[in-house]
Parts: sequence; structure tokens; C-alpha cells
Amino acid sequence: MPPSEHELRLRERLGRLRNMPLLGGAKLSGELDRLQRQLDRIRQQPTDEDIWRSVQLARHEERPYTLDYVERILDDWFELHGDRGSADDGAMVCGLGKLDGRTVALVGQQKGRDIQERTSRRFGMPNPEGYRKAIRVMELANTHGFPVISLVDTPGAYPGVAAEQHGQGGAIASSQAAMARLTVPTVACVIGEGGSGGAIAIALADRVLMLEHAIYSVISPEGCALILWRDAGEAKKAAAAFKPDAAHCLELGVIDGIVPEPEGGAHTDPDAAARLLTEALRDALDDLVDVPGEELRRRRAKFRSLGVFA
Amino acid sequence: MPPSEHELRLRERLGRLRNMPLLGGAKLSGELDRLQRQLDRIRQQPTDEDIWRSVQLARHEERPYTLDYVERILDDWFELHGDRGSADDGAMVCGLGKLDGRTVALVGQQKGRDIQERTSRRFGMPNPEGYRKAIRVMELANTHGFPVISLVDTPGAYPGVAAEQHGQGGAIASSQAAMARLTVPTVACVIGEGGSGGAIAIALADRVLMLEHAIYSVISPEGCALILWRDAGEAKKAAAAFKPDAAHCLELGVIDGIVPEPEGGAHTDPDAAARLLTEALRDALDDLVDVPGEELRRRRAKFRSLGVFA
Amino acid sequence: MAKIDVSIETDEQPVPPPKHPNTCPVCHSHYRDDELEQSLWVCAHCGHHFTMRARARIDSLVDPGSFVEESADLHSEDPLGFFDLRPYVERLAEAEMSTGLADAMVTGQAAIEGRGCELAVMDFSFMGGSMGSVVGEKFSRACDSAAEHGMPLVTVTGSGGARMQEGILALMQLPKTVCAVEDLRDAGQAMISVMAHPTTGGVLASFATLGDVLLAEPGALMSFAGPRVVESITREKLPDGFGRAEQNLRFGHVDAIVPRPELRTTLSRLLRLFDAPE
Amino acid sequence: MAKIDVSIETDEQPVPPPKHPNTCPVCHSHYRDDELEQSLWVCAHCGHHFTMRARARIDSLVDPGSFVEESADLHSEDPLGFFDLRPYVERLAEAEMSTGLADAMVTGQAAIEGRGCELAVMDFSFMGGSMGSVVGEKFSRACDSAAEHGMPLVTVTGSGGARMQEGILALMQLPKTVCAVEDLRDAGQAMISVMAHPTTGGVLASFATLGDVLLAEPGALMSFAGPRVVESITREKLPDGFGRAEQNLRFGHVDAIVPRPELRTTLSRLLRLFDAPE
Ligand SMILES: [Zn+2]
Ligand SMILES: [Zn+2]
Repeated sequence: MPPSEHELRLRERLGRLRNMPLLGGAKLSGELDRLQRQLDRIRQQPTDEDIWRSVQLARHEERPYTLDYVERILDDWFELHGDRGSADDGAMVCGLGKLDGRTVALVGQQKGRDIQERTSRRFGMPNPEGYRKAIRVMELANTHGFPVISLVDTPGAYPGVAAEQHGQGGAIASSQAAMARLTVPTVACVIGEGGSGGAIAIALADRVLMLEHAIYSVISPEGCALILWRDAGEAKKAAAAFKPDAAHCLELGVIDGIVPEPEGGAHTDPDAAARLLTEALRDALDDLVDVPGEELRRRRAKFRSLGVFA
Repeated sequence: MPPSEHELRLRERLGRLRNMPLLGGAKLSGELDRLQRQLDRIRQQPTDEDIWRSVQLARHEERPYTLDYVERILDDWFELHGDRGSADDGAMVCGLGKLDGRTVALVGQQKGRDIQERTSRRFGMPNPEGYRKAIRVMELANTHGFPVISLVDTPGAYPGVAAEQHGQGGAIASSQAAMARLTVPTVACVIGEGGSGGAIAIALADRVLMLEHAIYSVISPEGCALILWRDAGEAKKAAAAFKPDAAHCLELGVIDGIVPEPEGGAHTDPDAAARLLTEALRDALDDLVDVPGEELRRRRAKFRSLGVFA
Repeated sequence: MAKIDVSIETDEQPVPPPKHPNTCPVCHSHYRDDELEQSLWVCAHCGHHFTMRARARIDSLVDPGSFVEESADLHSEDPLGFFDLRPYVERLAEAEMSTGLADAMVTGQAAIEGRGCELAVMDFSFMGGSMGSVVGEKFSRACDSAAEHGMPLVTVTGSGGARMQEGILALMQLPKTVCAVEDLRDAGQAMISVMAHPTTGGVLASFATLGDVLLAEPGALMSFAGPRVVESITREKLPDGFGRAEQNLRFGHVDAIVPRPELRTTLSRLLRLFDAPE
Repeated sequence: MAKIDVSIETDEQPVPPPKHPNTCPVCHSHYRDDELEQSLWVCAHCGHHFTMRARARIDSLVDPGSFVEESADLHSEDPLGFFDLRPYVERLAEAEMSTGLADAMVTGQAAIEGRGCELAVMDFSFMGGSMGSVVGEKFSRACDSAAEHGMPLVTVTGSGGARMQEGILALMQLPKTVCAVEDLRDAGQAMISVMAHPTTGGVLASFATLGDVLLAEPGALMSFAGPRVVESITREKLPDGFGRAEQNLRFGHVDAIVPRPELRTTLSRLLRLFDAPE
């Protein structure tokens, strides 16, 4: 079988990476290995059907959420509440825990499992207060030298009247700015839906990962379809057009790696999914923990290189 | 006339200062000169009547407020609004301006002149959002190397239900903490009422000054009287007991200098009062602008030395 | 299962054109072209601020002849081969034709009342001022140019949000521009952000709100989600003036609302305060 | 002229003693001394947390025999010669007699489940836990001791606010303790703050809210102004549970409410997370 266009692009990226001074030479070989492994896994350009399947799996009602991973990944978990301003937003979960004996701070959107929890957590759509809580906890981590892990799982930031009045746009910008300033290692992983500004708010990290069937996009398929075709029913067509799947995100250089899921999706075996995630987080942190803080700010250079233009 | 007890205490403080490594030797002589001049001015222990007169002048309804000084002291004044969270608090005024051609940030409580403004500015009693605005502007000043001037004039922080719900205590603490971290020169001046936590929130400065008839206290005379004598009418007695006048604050080492007012009080000649204040601020800033940022954090040592115990 | 779909980018489209583009949508006064130009596209009758094109904006702010454009040759590509009702490349070509711009932002160096600054001005007429790779790159370079020349950066925004035709790369322009602002700040330079109608979605949620000083034009819509999205998803009744500049001032999100005729002097004062080079 | 008097310090006095100090003020259950001690002064029937004395608190938290007290000999002076209905010195002497403490805070080093920490524990029974020069100095020294020994600082507060008998010097304990916390933080050590009933006024507005982690006891009043002050000045109707720990959690001001029997394990976990020395 001749190499697909997709594979060719990944190979090209691999080639570029080999010539790029990224976080020091010693770290680069790990990066290359990882990409090579990704390449070995994904030889096929995902079809429109594959993409739609990921959209469905990413939103599957039994898919593990942030706290499902927290309880499987971290020891001594202690949840931190409140933005120290006016609210504690249940759509954003923050806390401290031990990963392999190392204290980390974790932030992540949290969807609800039952109807009541879904309502109280607003389906994982944070208010500005949620982002301000995350900022506070990431800065606390920075003070004490704890790495930051963020788990991204949101349809988007909450589009409510009070959310706008309390500065949703500014809060999302401030959260990104806070992450751009951190001098501790940061790893983000999109575990379900990576919905637009609400997602990137906590994903400006040294390493950005996606679960195999997670999606990451500038707009929801339904939203895109509604705007472009005036018909939310065209969501599948929209998804095929803007390609929110992990393989395409990797190809475009938006993420650094794909975390495999158990056959059939993470919800079929949450324990196994958590083990695979743990391994990926551990690998990423191992690469990063010895990098000096000032050098970690080179994450800015990575994000500043994203885009395609002539 | 033999020296009063008050004069003796000031002399003792002068003696201690001569032996104290404060902000480097070069700066110390200015400090000593200033104290010597204060000593020359105030030979007499204020009587209970003097103290009560200051209480009345500090609250005089025609006394110049923060914005009255701003318009006389600063060029190119540009007011900055909002806490970037949920409100713009009229009880706290913040902005940028030029003092002698040097850009400074100014924060200060603002009382209202007419009934309407008094209500909208809550008589100069800030909400937490007001302190958060001040924090934001002081941190902006820090980023750009602008000295910070704070003018203190408040009966206290606003004791409202929403104020408590939005974290009044934490906001006052955070504002002090922010000032303790600044690496730019800071000068605070109590221009009217320096009421308790609401005042100290913006007064953790390298130099703390008081206008001659300003008051600075842990509680209002009426509040103290109400608690101790169960009768707010005993305010005069209370003031005599806890001595909120500038001379006593200087004697206790709480402030670094007294800014003279025009005969009869600042309200009799606001222009002259503003000139005297400008001179004092300029002197203070001249002493401080060349001190390295890290050294300015020694302001913490000054505050940590306050208190009397055995 | 409760179903909820969220379109996070606002679906703010260019306002449907009134009978004539020179007719005020608020008070219906009609103006000749030269009258509008003379009044800086502000309705002389009711004060409504018409949308202002990028080049006209620059002309209205800078000292005559002082503007030196940068990165004018950057053009968008089509990384996803995006096709909705029409190909993205066709939409781009059409926008370029109708606006005379290569994309939705113009950048360059200039002087305002004798003080040097870097300018980054958006043009809402180019695909609704949407932010794709070119806007992100031009903004990013403008930050570097400001840092290099030791000048503050002045931005004027008008945008419906991220350009969805560039997919996830459009979203990445948020962190990209945020990182550029942080680098600018580390270089000790200030950013002054002027938000014109509308500044929404991904532009509001990235560089536009990160200025040291945030100014807004009267009546400008400044919301992350568009009013229609908020209404349709939350079923909340929108308060009067929802998301407008005046509400943003009230809720603490901007420093001042500056009517267009005062913008030049206001920026000049701020450049003095931030010690922009003479 | 509109007249407004504000007492900013809360006028929270020790709660009027119930018929018997061992009677629960909520459900009126009565306990023997040893029962209360056994239950850590928590009502077995309704969960009400009685005020807990500083030494009992320390005993309940630390590993047996591990507490080494510091600065025990610090006593208040009377800088103002303060006299209200009685001289301040007389009030001090009486408080010392009745509590067996030199002032309203006990500090020292200890271990909690094998992890070292510095402790600063207030005692509400000593003049309403008011903060004067001695409390400020002891807290300040505790910060230095924690920094010096490379240990986190754990505080337990119970205070009506600043001690007005020390006048402006009492107010100065706010910036003093704030500066001490900032020095502790610069030294890389964490502070864990436990707020017991009541933590109000100047203590809430200084070190108590500056911990890296903020814990509260169930039902603890945590407001800057006391409820009576708020009600009398603003004429606002107070919502249920105004200023209580549960409301503070809801409004985002504390990380967790920890029932007293779980406090020791919670602190132990936090000390592990902040890598306190074993
Ligand atoms: Zn009009
Ligand atoms: Zn009970």
C-alpha cells in the first residue's frame, strides 16, 4: 500500500521536528519517538465515517469524565473550591493530587453523570468563575513548583447572560495568559470534547494530547452546520469539513500526541483508559520536569508557530 | 519649657532610626531630616480637644477628596475603570497620571460631594470589587515600573451583604498582599479618614503619610464607643482613648511623616493643601525611585516591626 | 439524555445592510459619502457609530504620512480544503476583491501626535473580521515589531470571532495571539486595545481583552457568545443593551468608552503616559 | 449632610453563655465534660461545633508529645494607656488568669501523622480572640520559624477582629501578618488556614484568607463585618446563614468545610501534598 497523503504529512512534520531546536536536544529524541509511534499507529487518513464516530464517542453519555480519571490516576486527591471572588463553579474541577508520588495540580471541565449533576455542572460548560478558579489553582501550583495537568472536556464556555456580564471573554483570555506565564511543566489532554474557546482556555500547555476518540474544534458540528447551511442537521457534513478528530489535529501540529483508547472507546473500559492516560501523562511529565522554568516559556514559540499562510 | 513626653518619644524614635539600616544609608539622611522637621513642628502632645478637632476636620463635608487632589496634582490624568470581574466600584478611584513629568498610578477611595454622588460612591466605602480594581491597577503599574500613590479616605470597607458574599475580608487581605509584593515605589497618604481594614488595604506602602488633620484608626470613634460604652454618643471619649490623630500615629511609628494643612484645615484652601501634598509626595518619590525593586520589598520589614509587647 | 449543542463562536454576521449603507440604522438619517467621512462615520444626529474600515481608521488616528504598513503580503491558505456552500478559497478571493485587503487586519508602524506606536487594525468588512491564520500571524508580528522598536501596540478590533473555515487552526490563533501579547509584555511594552462594534468570540477571548488599557466605542457589542446564541441556548431573556460597551463598562470590563472623535487625543494621552518614544 | 458611622471591626462578642457551657446552643443536648472532650467538642446529636480551646485543638491534631511551643513568654503592653470602663491592663490580667494563656494565640512546632509543620492556633476565650501586637508578633515569628525549618504553616483562627484597646497598632497587625505570609511564601513554604467560629474582622482581612488552602469548620462565621453591623448600617435583610462557612463555600471563598473529627486526616493529606518533611 503506498503511503497516504495523511502519512506523508506526518512524515513531513517528523522531518521538520528533527531539525527544530525544541526544549533542548536531549528532550527531542523522546518527542521524535513519540511521533514515530503515532505514525505507526495511524497509517490511514480517517474517513468521514471515522470522524463522525469520534464525534459520537467523544460525547458518549458513558464516556469517562474528568473526575472518573482523577480517581483512577491520582492519590491523595484534594479538591480545591472557589474563585475567591463570588462563586464555586462545578463545571470546572480543580485540585491537588499525587501522580507517581509527585504532587500535581489538576484542572478540568466536568460534565455531569445524572440529570441533577448535569444541571449543576452545566454540562461541563464553565462560567468565568470556573476559569478564574482554574487560574488561581494553576498559579498556586506555580508558586509551589507543582506541574499542572489539564483535562479538557467541554462543549464550550457557558453562553449565559451572567457569564457574559461577568466577563467570559476576558476570563478565557486571562486563563490562557496565565498558562503562558507558568514556569512549571504543563500537560493538557482533550479527553472528550475540546469545544472552542472554552477548551483552549486551559490547553495552552507544553504538551497537548488527545484521546484517540476525542474531538477538538473551533465550533461544534451543529453550530457550524447551523451557520453555514442554516441547518443543524448537517452536523455530520460539517464535521467532515472541519475535521475535529485527533489524527487531523496531530497532522496540523495542533497536538503533540494521541493517547490510545481501549477498543470500542474509553467508556468500554474506563480502568484501561485511565491506565493509558496515566502512561501518557507520566511520559510527558518525565520529559518536562527537569526543564528550567524560563525554558518552559518556550511553549509560547510553539503556539506562535501555529497557522498556515502564504 | 521642658520637652513633653510626646517630644521625648519622637526623639527616641529619631535615635532608633539613626541606628537602623533603612533602605540604604544614602536614603536615611532624608528620612532623618524629615523626622527632625516633624519634630520641630509638633512640640506639643495633642490634647483631647485637638484630637476631636481632627476627627471633625477629617470628616468635614467640604474637605478635599481624592479627585480634588488628582485634578490639582496630576497631569494627563486617565481614570481606569472596573475590576475585570463583575463591577466598577465608584468608591475606589484608580488611574494613571503624570507627577512632575513622571507617570504614576494613583488609587484612592472617593467620597461623594452631593447626595447622589455620595450614594453612588457609597460614602467612600469600597466593595471587594473596588479593592480588586486597585489590585489590578497596582499590578499594571508594577509591570510598567510606575510608582504607586494611594490616597486613603474612607470610613471603612462597605459592610453590605453582597460585599460579604463577594469576599470583603479576602479582598482586603489580597490588596495588602499585592502591595507587599510590588517592586515599584509606593507612597500612601491618609488625606481624611483612614478607617480600619478598608484603609490599610491600600496603605501598605514604602512611605505612609498623613495630612495634619487626617485620622487613622482601627475603628470609628462611634463604633468604639458603641462597643465599649454601649453608647455611640461617647465618640469623643473614645477618640481620646484610642488617639487616631496624626501626631500619635507618628509617635507610634505607624506613619513616616505628617503633611501640613493650610491654617484651619485643607478645606479652607484646597489649592494650597494640594501644593503641600504634592511637595510631600515628590519628596517621598525622589527618595524611592532609585531604590532597586527587590530592596523596596524591605517595606515588609518595616510593617513587621510594628507593635508593642514585652 | 439532555441534549445540548453549543456553538461557541458567535454567529454574528455583518449586520444586514440597511436600505442604503449611508443610512443610520438607528435614526434613519441619511448622509452623503463625504459627510460620513467628515464625521468619522458617526451619525451627526444620534451619535451612532457606523462600522469603520481599517484604512480609514488608520488615517483618522495617525499623523499624516507616518503609517508604514507591515506584512501586507500575507495571504490565507486553505489547510482543510474547506467547502461549505462554496469553497473557502472562493470566499477569500471575493473578500479580497471587495475590500482591497489581503485579510481582515492591517498592521504597521505609525505616529500619533508625535509619539511612535505599532498599530494592528481589524476590518470587519473582510469576512466579518474573522480571525484565521493571517490575522493571528500579523498580530503576532506586530507584537514583535512593537517590542523591537520599543513602542506600545495599539489595536482596533472588529470581529465576529474565529474563522471557522480554518477549523482548529483558527482556534489556535487564540493561544497564538495571547502568547504574542505575553512576549510583548515581557519586553516591557504596553498594549492599548480599542474595541469597535462588534468584538466578539475568539478575538474578545484572546488578545483584545489583554490590553493594559481597554477602550470601547459607544454601542459596540462585546460578548463572547452572540446574543442569539445566548438566547437560543439558555432561553434567558436578554437585558437591554446586552453585551454592549456600556454594559461592559458597568460590569467592569473596560476602562472607558471613547466616542470616535475623541479617540485620537485619548490614544495620544495614553501614549504619553506609557512613555512612547517621541 | 447624610451621616454614616461605620464600625468596621465586628462587634462580635463571645456568644452569651447558654445556661450551661456544656449545653448545645442548637439542639440543647447536654454533655458531661468528658463526653465533650471525647467528641472534640462536637455535639453528638446535631453536629454543632462548640468553640475549642487552643491547647485542646493542638492536642487533637498533633502526634502525642510532638508539640514544642514557641514565644510563650510574649505579653501585651498597653501603648495607649487605654481605659474604657476598665483599664486594658486589667482586662489583660483577667484574660490571662481565666485562660492560662499569655495572649490569644499559641504557636510552635509539631508533627501531624509524622509530617512536620509549624502551628499557629488562636484561642477565642482570650478577649474574643482579638488580634493585638502579641498575636501579630507570634504569627510573624511562626512564619519565620516555618520558613527556617522548611515546613508548612498550619493556622487555626477564631477571632472577633483587631483588638481595639491597642488602637492603630492593632490595625497594623493586619499588614504585619500579611507581610509575614508573603515572606513565608517567598521562602517556598505553604500555609494552610483553618477557620473556626468566628473568624471575622481584621483576622479574616489579613493572614487567615491568605493560606494556599482555606478550610472552614461547619457553621463558622466568616465575615468581615459582623451580621449586626451589616444589618444596622445597610438596613439590608440578612439571608439565611449569612457569613457562615457554608455560604463562604458557595461563594467561592473556601476550599472545603471540614468537620472537626476529619481535620487531622485532612491536614495530614495536605501536608503530604505540600511535601512537608517527614
Ligand atoms: Zn443616527
Ligand atoms: Zn446539638
